[in-house]
Amino acid sequence: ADLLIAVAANFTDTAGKLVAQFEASSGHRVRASFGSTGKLYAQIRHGAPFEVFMAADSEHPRLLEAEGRGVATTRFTYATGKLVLWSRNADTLADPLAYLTASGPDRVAIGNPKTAPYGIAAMETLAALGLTGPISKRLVRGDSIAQTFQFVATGNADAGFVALAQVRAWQGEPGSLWLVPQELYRPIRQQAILLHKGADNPAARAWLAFLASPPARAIIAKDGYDSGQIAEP
Amino acid sequence: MGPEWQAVWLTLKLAAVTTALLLVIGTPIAWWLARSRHWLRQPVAAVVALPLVLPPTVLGFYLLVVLGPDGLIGQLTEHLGIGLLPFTFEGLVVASVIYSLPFTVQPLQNAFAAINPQLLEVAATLRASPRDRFFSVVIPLARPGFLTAAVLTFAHTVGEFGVVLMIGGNIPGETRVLSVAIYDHVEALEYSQAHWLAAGMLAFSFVVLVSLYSLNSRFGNGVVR
Amino acid sequence: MGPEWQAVWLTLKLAAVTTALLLVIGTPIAWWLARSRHWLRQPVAAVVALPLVLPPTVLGFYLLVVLGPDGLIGQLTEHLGIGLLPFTFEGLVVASVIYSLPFTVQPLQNAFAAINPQLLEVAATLRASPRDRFFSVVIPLARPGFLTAAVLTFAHTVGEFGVVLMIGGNIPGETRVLSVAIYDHVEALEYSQAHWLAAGMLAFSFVVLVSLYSLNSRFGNGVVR
Amino acid sequence: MNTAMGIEARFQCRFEDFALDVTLTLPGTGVTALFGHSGCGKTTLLRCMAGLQPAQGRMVVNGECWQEDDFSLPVHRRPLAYVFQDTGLFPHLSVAQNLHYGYRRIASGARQIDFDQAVRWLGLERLLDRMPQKLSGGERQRVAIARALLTSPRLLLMDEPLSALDDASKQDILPYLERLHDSLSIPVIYVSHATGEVARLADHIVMMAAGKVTAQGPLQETLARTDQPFAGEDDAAVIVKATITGRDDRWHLCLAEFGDRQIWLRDDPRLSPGDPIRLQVLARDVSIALNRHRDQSIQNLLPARVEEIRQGRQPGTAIVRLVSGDTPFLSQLTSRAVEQLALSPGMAVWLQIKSVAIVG
Amino acid sequence: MNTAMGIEARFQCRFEDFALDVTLTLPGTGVTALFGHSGCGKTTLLRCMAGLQPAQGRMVVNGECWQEDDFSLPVHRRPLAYVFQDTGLFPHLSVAQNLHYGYRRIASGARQIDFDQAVRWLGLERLLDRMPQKLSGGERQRVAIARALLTSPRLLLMDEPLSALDDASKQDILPYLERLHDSLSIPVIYVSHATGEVARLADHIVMMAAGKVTAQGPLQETLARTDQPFAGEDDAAVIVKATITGRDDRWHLCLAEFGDRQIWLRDDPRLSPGDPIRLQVLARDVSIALNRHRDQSIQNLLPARVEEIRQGRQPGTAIVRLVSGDTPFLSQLTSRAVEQLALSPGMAVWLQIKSVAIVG
Ligand SMILES: Nc1ncnc2c1ncn2[C@@H]1O[C@H](COP(=O)(O)OP(=O)(O)OP(=O)(O)O)[C@@H](O)[C@H]1O
Ligand SMILES: Nc1ncnc2c1ncn2[C@@H]1O[C@H](COP(=O)(O)OP(=O)(O)OP(=O)(O)O)[C@@H](O)[C@H]1O
Ligand code: MOO
Ligand SMILES: [Mg+2]
Ligand SMILES: [Mg+2]
Repeated sequence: ADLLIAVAANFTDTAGKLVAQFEASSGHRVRASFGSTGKLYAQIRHGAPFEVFMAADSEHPRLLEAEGRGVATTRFTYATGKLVLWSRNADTLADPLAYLTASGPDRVAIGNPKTAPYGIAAMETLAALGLTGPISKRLVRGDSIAQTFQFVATGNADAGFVALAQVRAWQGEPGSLWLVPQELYRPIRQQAILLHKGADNPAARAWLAFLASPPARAIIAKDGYDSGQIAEP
Repeated sequence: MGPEWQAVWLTLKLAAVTTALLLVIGTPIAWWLARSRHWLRQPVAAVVALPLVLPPTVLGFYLLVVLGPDGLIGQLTEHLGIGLLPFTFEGLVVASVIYSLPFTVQPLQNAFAAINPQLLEVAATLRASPRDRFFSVVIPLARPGFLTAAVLTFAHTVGEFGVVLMIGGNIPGETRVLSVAIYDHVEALEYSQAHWLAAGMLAFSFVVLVSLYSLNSRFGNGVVR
Repeated sequence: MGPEWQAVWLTLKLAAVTTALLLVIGTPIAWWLARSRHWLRQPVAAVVALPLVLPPTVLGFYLLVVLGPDGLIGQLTEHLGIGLLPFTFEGLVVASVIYSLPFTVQPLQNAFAAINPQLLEVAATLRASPRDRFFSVVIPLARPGFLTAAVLTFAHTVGEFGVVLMIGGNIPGETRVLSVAIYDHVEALEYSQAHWLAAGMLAFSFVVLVSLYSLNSRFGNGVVR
Repeated sequence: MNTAMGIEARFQCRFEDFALDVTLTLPGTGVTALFGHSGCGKTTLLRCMAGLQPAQGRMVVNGECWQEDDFSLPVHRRPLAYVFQDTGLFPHLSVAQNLHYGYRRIASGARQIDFDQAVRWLGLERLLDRMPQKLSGGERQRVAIARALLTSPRLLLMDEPLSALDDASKQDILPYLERLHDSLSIPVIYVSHATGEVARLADHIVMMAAGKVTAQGPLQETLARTDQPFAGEDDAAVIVKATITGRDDRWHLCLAEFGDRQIWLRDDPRLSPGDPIRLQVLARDVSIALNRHRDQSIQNLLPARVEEIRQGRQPGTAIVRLVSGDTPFLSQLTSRAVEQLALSPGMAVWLQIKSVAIVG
Repeated sequence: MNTAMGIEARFQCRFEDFALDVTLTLPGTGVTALFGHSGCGKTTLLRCMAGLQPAQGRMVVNGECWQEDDFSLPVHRRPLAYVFQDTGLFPHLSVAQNLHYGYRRIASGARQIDFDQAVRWLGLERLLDRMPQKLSGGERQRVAIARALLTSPRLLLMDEPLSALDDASKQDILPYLERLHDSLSIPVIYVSHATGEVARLADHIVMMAAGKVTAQGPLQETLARTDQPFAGEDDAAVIVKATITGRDDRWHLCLAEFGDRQIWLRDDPRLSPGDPIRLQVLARDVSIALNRHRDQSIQNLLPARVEEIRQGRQPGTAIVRLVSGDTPFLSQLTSRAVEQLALSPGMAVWLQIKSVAIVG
């Protein structure tokens, strides 16, 4: 059967690989609509024909479940994002904390905490380090985590809080990287949920099952996500 | 048809349908705005320009609300058996028409206003009815305005993005137009694909525009006014 | 000043500066396009329209590349000691100027083309130099075109979003304009704030547009052409 | 002509500082000349008749009502043609397309004038492919006239249609307008400042001043009224309706008869014996002698009786009204001549009319 | 006048099926009339002179070179004024603003004509606040003339400036143009179809046909040439320069003398004894008698000698050239009259000239 899924933009690349694998093994056909989590959520609320939603956070799927648009008990974390501070420049992040504390004119990119879950994580990290005030003048905000990455990739920002998955996918010079310790931010649980439109579509359930299957989790892990716990309190 | 070609095809279809519809809808509005002395003239002109002021995603959001199942128009279309417009090609057309309206109306309005009213009087004495005068005098004389309107509308629909993404939902083969496809590539860090698509789009548009303009000035030789 | 007011102020400033600059830059381009018989005319006209075709975020991406430290213009501005343009107000202005160019040039070009060339000859015999003729004959007769150009440019800059988001980096008080602020609210599900801001923006724009149009038709009484 | 024939026009309209208020009854055939100073309302009146200028009033053309009370036929339904003062050619159409514009909007059965004919009459053969911007002033006027004629109108309104034409071009076009007048019997309302044109074409005259009609009537009567200055005294003239009775091929002259009088005029190959003809005799071309002097170049000497002597508008001039047979003539003289010849009403004199001074 | 005075104009340019090729030497003062059929290139020639129409050639005005080889003064640097055939009023400016447009671009020291004066001359007082769209055709022409005069030009180009005006309005304006001519001595090049206007204003004549000059010269000589049809034979005329020598207040006449001949003309209060004056005598107003007949209304009888008799262009007509004293005259007659009177060169005759036929 045909399946229409909504996927958070940061997962575009990985989702493509998963779909290919799934289609080959199951015979179902999957079409994916990419967008920012907030936009996809608004669309689902207003009648979008999506059958599965793969968000970049756990908040939006939880809301959908509470509103009755998602099928209860189908929500699970399909990936856990890992926040990194990345720079194109090889020595910038030799000492990441010193770099963040310094009051240079250079720009640090983060995702917009209003719209991008990785932005929230970045702000939590800065708060945990006690840098919210000093660094605020250096921050530029990308609308999505992809845009944040572009700021750094084009050299307009010296460094930025992006997703590990993005750095993995990056084909340019490796630069320098700081894997932000998990204690500094709440885990970025990217959750999926079966939507009512897809409740009766066997392909939808098959897809969700596939996401939790080892081959899928291998792909997800390879792209830089923790394939994390499956259940969620 | 590969997904990229699907997007190209969808984009051209959307832009062509939108442009055609808007020329049909915009022409009478522009004519009325150019000629009427009604007190509602200025307010209507302002309303026509308003879609420009809202950020596309925001406009898209409100269209989603209005056209969706809880919205007034959404309930109307459902009641009429048309179904809901968002996430369909028809929905994209409706959104693009609203969003691009000023690009059609403004150039036409100016072109109409610039026509010497005496020529319409002359045409009337030569037995041309108001409708006939419109087609035989106004439209040919406003040709540069029509060209500008069509170019701006078409190009803007091709490049338009926020509204389309919101109302269309980026569904491959149905509502994923080229601009969204390029966006997807950029989001997925597939920069080289994005470059190719963008370059192709630019080259194609350039060729189309140059031919259009040349055609216009070829035919336009006589019209100096 | 609260963050929303900052965004309002920044938006108005950006739109006003962009519109003013574009009228200055766009007028000679439009005049050349309207009057020249040069073979480059059609290609240049097409290039002017091209920014329309690219989705704003994509255009923004390329601008980011060109204006950034690896880009040609970026290296130039750094070399000149201006520094890099992205994430500055000046950068927003540059991006908006490029993005809104067709909205200024196209209406002006049509307005110029519609001017009876004999009137320029008459002015010449009355001792008006080419510059003088331009200011005393062309500009007054092209007034509706200037109005349209200014309205489209201003409104489009206000509503413009993708490019601004990309080049501006959403820095409160520096590059966070109203459209971005509304967008943030929508994305963050803060619908009521979004509604308020959008409604205020629409109401304000409506009032401004109606007054502008009324003013134009007041002064325009005499000009029928 | 039945009782419904004729044109009734009554209009009232006003601009800031101008008011039109006219009531006219014009013949349903022939040419009516509309005269008056610049700004007196001639164009405005034509526009009212065409329905282009909204006005209170009434307009009935040969029994068809075009306007009355609340009713007003839209312009394009009025079977009229209008030659505008400033031609109004369509800039986007070539000359041929301009001509076709009205022509093809007429049912082919209703066409009274052939396309090629009109082109020939107005000498437009070489201009058909030209765009209007590339025409000279006179060429534009000719195209506008041809375009109007091609709609085979039932009323023709012409606003100074020949003003940009030199005499020779006028001489080429006027015969066609005359023919139009003779063969199609379309009523024509003709605004012109050129008294020569009017005398040649018009049957009826309307004089306007400041939005009002000051005089109207048949050409002959109106012109022969010594109290009604005909657009300047130097152009005072009478029109004589005569019949061709003979020809002198050797001298290229022909003889025209009116009443029992005869007059020589320049021959015209189109004329043949029996043809009716209109002669314009300008008052300034008529001199008076007490005797018949044959030893002079003036060929036409007619016995006449002085009817009335009036002071001219210019000091030192006089307008004398005479009758030869039944036909009235005007002569413009100096007052000194009147005194020297001791002219007085009733006196018998000889009119001296230069034959070459007779037109048409 | 020094050697540099005068206007030299030589132009070559071509359109698809028209070519202009003229060489002119015109006096540096006075009015030159440009005549010719519609489409013969009059407007094109004026445009070349103004620098509006790019052309090969040379243009020197009273010693100032405006164009030569590769050099061409831009239009706005040429101190000329141009009254366009179709007025070209600025639609966005009121009448007053149109008038001011050129006026305020002239250094106030260089202004030779006062704003109010021009308004008065052309009767525009009531129209100053009006927009051009709301003017009648004749009103528009008057505004265009005033606007041109207000630039105090050193060369005035006028393309049928009075075509939309009735005779009375022309009579009102012509004296001012004459005064301009007399007091400012600006050279004027004047395109007109109205021979009366030309005879009254012009000193010099240029005849054009199909883009070429067919004749040029001083008015008097050119008009008296029997081979050079002056825009149609009916308008053939001579100009006589005379001096006022006396007045007859009773008859409102005045006496003008040229050579040892005298002629009566209609009085004009502006004239006083000793004034030089120009008289136009139309060939058609001159008749010939073998004897002097005093019992007729024609007042001016002059002895003359026949110089030359030519066949007229129209069959049956003749143009006779005569000399009275030193002054040439033309008379248009029928061939029959030539035969009847047995006119031949050298013969002594009497010219009969109607005094009222004399203008100017
Ligand atoms: N739209 C208008 N608004 C105000 N006044 C007008 C308008 N149109 C014409 N007039 C005035 O009305 C009067 C009559 O104008 P009209 O054009 O009928 O004159 P006309 O007799 O045709 O003159 P002409 O021989 O100069 O063409 C003029 O005084 C003119 O100034
Ligand atoms: N732009 C042009 N292109 C081609 N031919 C032209 C152009 N302008 C004028 N002509 C032709 O050149 C000739 C001369 O035109 P011009 O306007 O000089 O005539 P004119 O003597 O002023 O005539 P009129 O008395 O009718 O105004 C005409 O035959 C006209 O058709
Ligand atoms: O994938 Mo997101 O929701 O744009 O960070
Ligand atoms: Mg008029
Ligand atoms: Mg001309």
